Amino acid sequence: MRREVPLIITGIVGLGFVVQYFIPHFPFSKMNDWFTDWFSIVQACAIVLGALNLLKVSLEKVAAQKKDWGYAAVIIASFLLITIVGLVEGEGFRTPGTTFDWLYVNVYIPLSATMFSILAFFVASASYRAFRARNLEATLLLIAAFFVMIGRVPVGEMISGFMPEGWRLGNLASWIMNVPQAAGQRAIMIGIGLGIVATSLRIILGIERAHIGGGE
Amino acid sequence: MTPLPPFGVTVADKPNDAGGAVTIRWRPSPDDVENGKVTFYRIYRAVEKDGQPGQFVQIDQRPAGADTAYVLHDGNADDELSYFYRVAALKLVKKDGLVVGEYLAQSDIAGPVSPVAQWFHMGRLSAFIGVAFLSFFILFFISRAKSGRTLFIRKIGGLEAVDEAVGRATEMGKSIYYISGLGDMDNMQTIAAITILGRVAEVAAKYDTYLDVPVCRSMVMVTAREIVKLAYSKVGRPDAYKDDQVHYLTDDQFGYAAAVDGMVVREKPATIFFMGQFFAESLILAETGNSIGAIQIAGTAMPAQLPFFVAACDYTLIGEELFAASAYLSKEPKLLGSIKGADIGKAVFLIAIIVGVVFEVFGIWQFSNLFSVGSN
Amino acid sequence: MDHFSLWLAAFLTLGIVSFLYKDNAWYKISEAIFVGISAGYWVVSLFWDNFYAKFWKGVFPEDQLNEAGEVIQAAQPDYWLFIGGALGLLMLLRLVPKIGWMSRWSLAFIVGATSGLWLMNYLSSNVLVQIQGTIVPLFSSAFGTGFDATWETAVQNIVILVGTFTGLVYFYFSKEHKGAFGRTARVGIFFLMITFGASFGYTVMSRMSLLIGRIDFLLHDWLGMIE
Amino acid sequence: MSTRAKEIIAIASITVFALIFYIRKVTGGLPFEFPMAVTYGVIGLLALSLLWILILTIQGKLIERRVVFVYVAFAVGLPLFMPISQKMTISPEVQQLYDAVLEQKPGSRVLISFDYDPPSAPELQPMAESFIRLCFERDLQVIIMGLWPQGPQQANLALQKVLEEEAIAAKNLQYGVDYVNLGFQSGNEFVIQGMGDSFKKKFPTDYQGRPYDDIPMLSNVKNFYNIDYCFNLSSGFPGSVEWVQVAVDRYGQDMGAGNTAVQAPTMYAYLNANQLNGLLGGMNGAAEFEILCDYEGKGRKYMVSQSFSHVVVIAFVLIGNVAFFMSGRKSALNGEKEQA
Repeated sequence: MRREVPLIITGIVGLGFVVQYFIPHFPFSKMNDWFTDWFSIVQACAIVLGALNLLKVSLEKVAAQKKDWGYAAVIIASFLLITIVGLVEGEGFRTPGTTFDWLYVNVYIPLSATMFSILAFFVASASYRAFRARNLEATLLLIAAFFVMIGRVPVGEMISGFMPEGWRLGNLASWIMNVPQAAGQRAIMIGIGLGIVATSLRIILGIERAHIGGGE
Repeated sequence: MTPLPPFGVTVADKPNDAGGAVTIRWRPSPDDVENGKVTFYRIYRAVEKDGQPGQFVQIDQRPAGADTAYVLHDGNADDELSYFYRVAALKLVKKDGLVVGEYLAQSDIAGPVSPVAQWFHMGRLSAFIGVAFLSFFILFFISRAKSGRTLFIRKIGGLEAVDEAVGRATEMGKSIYYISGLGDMDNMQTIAAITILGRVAEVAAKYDTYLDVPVCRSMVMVTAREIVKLAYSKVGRPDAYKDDQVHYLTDDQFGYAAAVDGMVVREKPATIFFMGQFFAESLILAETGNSIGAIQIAGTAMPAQLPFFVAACDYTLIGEELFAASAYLSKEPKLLGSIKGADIGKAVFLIAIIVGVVFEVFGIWQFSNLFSVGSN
Repeated sequence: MDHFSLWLAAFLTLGIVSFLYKDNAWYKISEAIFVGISAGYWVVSLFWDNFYAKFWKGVFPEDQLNEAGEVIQAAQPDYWLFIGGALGLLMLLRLVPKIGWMSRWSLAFIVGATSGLWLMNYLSSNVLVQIQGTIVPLFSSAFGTGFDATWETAVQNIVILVGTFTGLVYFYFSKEHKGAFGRTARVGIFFLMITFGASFGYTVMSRMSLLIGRIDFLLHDWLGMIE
Repeated sequence: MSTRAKEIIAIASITVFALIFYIRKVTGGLPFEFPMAVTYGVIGLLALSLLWILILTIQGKLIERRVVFVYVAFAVGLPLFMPISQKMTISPEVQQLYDAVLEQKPGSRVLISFDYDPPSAPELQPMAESFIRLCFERDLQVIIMGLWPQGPQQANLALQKVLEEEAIAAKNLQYGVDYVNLGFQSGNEFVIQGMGDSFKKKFPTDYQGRPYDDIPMLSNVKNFYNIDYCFNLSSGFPGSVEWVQVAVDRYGQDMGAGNTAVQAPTMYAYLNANQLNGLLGGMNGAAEFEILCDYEGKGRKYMVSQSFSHVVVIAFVLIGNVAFFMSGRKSALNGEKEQA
């Protein structure tokens, strides 16, 4: 029961969602919409499990006074603060002027925007270290990156301003993006498509069954 | 002042849909020229009653200016009813930005028509043939593999290195991190990543190396626990598995990245796996892992993130390799059979591209239409 | 923004940036706040957006009233949502150790539906449409015009064809990359490398602009040093 | 000195430094701008220090990542003080988008989906502003929505900014008649899918809770068939890819997109296959579009910093390679890991 039922569910549901693609008639026309709704409901339920796990792990740290337990306490406090505020403030929690919105604008946004922006530094250090013309492949990678970088900024136009129209660095960058880049991208996309088809079929047929805790 | 009406109004059920839609076509009014009299077309609809149109009601208004023909889909129709339509050319007279006059010219009435739902989307016949044919090859090779024939699969660098990477962590007495990306369980990349996690967990359990799986989706946490637990018991070490090996941090992209970064620099794992769907956090994570000297194996089908993994990781699975990985690592004939099947599909598509291009060069276009996919 | 919120935002911004120097207390505090706040943010969002707005309001909708308080549209509860509710409930059974395995049903459903949906969507959008896009008359400027393309267009078409073809050969798993086949796959790798290089180069720009945005916050919004 | 003490001193000195400037700002101090001479001096200094890094690297001393970090910070920060501007050429895909909008007759309906959040705002916000402004200028009706929860908030910020502008304010545009913000809906690509059937089902009310049927401009809008042009601003998933797969491939919608530079390369494949008819990629696309629309936005201002930072990254790539070859291709630089 514990293994077979999930396998059968996966198979039947999977097949159903393949079939709906070809049938415009009700109820198949609605399956897509239903699944979205259902999935988002399951997501909302499941996050309870995650949140409880976060709290449990942090509380254990605080209780055992492990190294850095103070930070675990900060996690708990800030989690409870925003959750309680958001749940109390009700449906309109996002409206400007609410406490939730204040926390969002002054705590959440600066944190996530900054975390995102430190990528700029990592991009620079990765280029300094990793882009070496070690072999033919690495050289091609480097050259393509180089021309696109320089061609996409006005500096590139300045340097190559003497070249005839259509041969400047900006055009070269566009050409690389539109032609060889697009070709490589297309090969990757087709490959991914076929990989997904094969994986989906394995799952629907029940050959790949790890996700439901089933082995051989 | 009144423009000439549009003509040639035809109505028909919109094909390949769930019903409820009618397609209306008309040809432009002779006055619909540049700077001409017509500014808009108004479309009117009436419900059929005893074979005659009832009251006409405006259902839409479209700007004029198309070259040869207009098409409009009325998606508000009821399958139970029949409808009549007509289209009017409209001239608006404006003064100081305000409309001061409207001149309408009605077309002939077209109809009646009743929308119908279809049971098969004819425009998707090619997709149907495609999926049937791919499934056939995949099933064929799976069954062949079952009967015991060996299938050759070329070496995939990143996957050959899994044992070595786990072994290194064991030697150093450090842990392994497995990062399954930002996707949730409604994402095939995540599902692929989770199955790979199963194989990695087996190796880790065998070597008795601590495997830490910080996740950012609750459902992934639930699934990953099932899988890691199963892997541990498969190699006979169910006692070594602890639920908190797989733990949730936050659903937030950068909150998750900040937390994992902190964990990486504090605990300095020897090996880090990045498998699944990644976005901008890929380089934040991979560079931080690189800075502590960890061996890193990455795999994703996100084309935009691949270059970062290539730059900062030791091995990278590119696109399709991620989906082939679980089969490759399991070495199970049935799973390998599916890769072989997809490969045959690939070969056929490769041949089709060449044949198609040759046809096109000589002006035969029907072939490439075999690959067109109908829209709704 | 008032003084306190500006300083708070600046404090957290610099806290995260300090990680670049090395792991330190300032970063650890910012990180802990970030984890707590963001986890809570998602709990609240999912509760109101998904559970309340989708499920609750869908199953127990209210009649739509006009200003006079008359019903213009009677509520139509959507009972299909109960299936979603049931799947969610099954998921929550994880909390009860003895019957926690029942959450697999819900996972099985989700994984099955995802497989079915992705199978068809990717087959059509990623495979069929892209293959159709690759099949072009190499030497004509518009379809059916024979061999009148400029040499640039012809080169472009040929490069795209060769790149897509050889790139796909690289992804062919069931044959050793040796001989002519291996050389073709190698050309495919070259194209993949150009692709990676180009998208890396393109990305650099995006990453830098994020930093510009943050520096603009610190220097303009906070300290008023720049215009 | 203990680590803790060092950390406290560092934080304290940053605070003092910030306080000085903050008080200066609050008491009405004006922003700084370098005179031209200083500008050239700063550029010279930046170049000299790059040379120094090159020499160090050739000598086999791989500079620490933190030096790279400091360098990047200066290269991005200092140009914001400089009074210079740049010449730019317009890429064809940007021009294409602009033309596509121009082709729309006054009164056509444009759907704009805001699928991003504040971290991507530096790139996408300028695009949003100039695109909305162009629509208003051309008397197009604008319908706004978002697949990301924070998208519609970003839209409101852009609207606010555009509506304040004199030329636009003079048009006296009405909410609900000329533009509307439908708000956020969860469900990713399936929202788009559902919209193919009915907008109203996916967005029963607008951003402020006003019922769909109460909004005059939506009275004739049932689904994609009533939309003339679709524009999507996206920084990830769900975003342009999903819009193309569903709205374009399934419903035949005409569509253009504005993307972060990271996403843009993926979109070129769609641009080539004519699934998209216009694309703004990254800050560059934003700045070019601003030029086409003749709009003074942040895009062009940020472009100077952008150029500097590019030069720095390119310089680092070059330095790495020059050193790699001069040291006989086998120095410590040989792609080995550096510990930092």
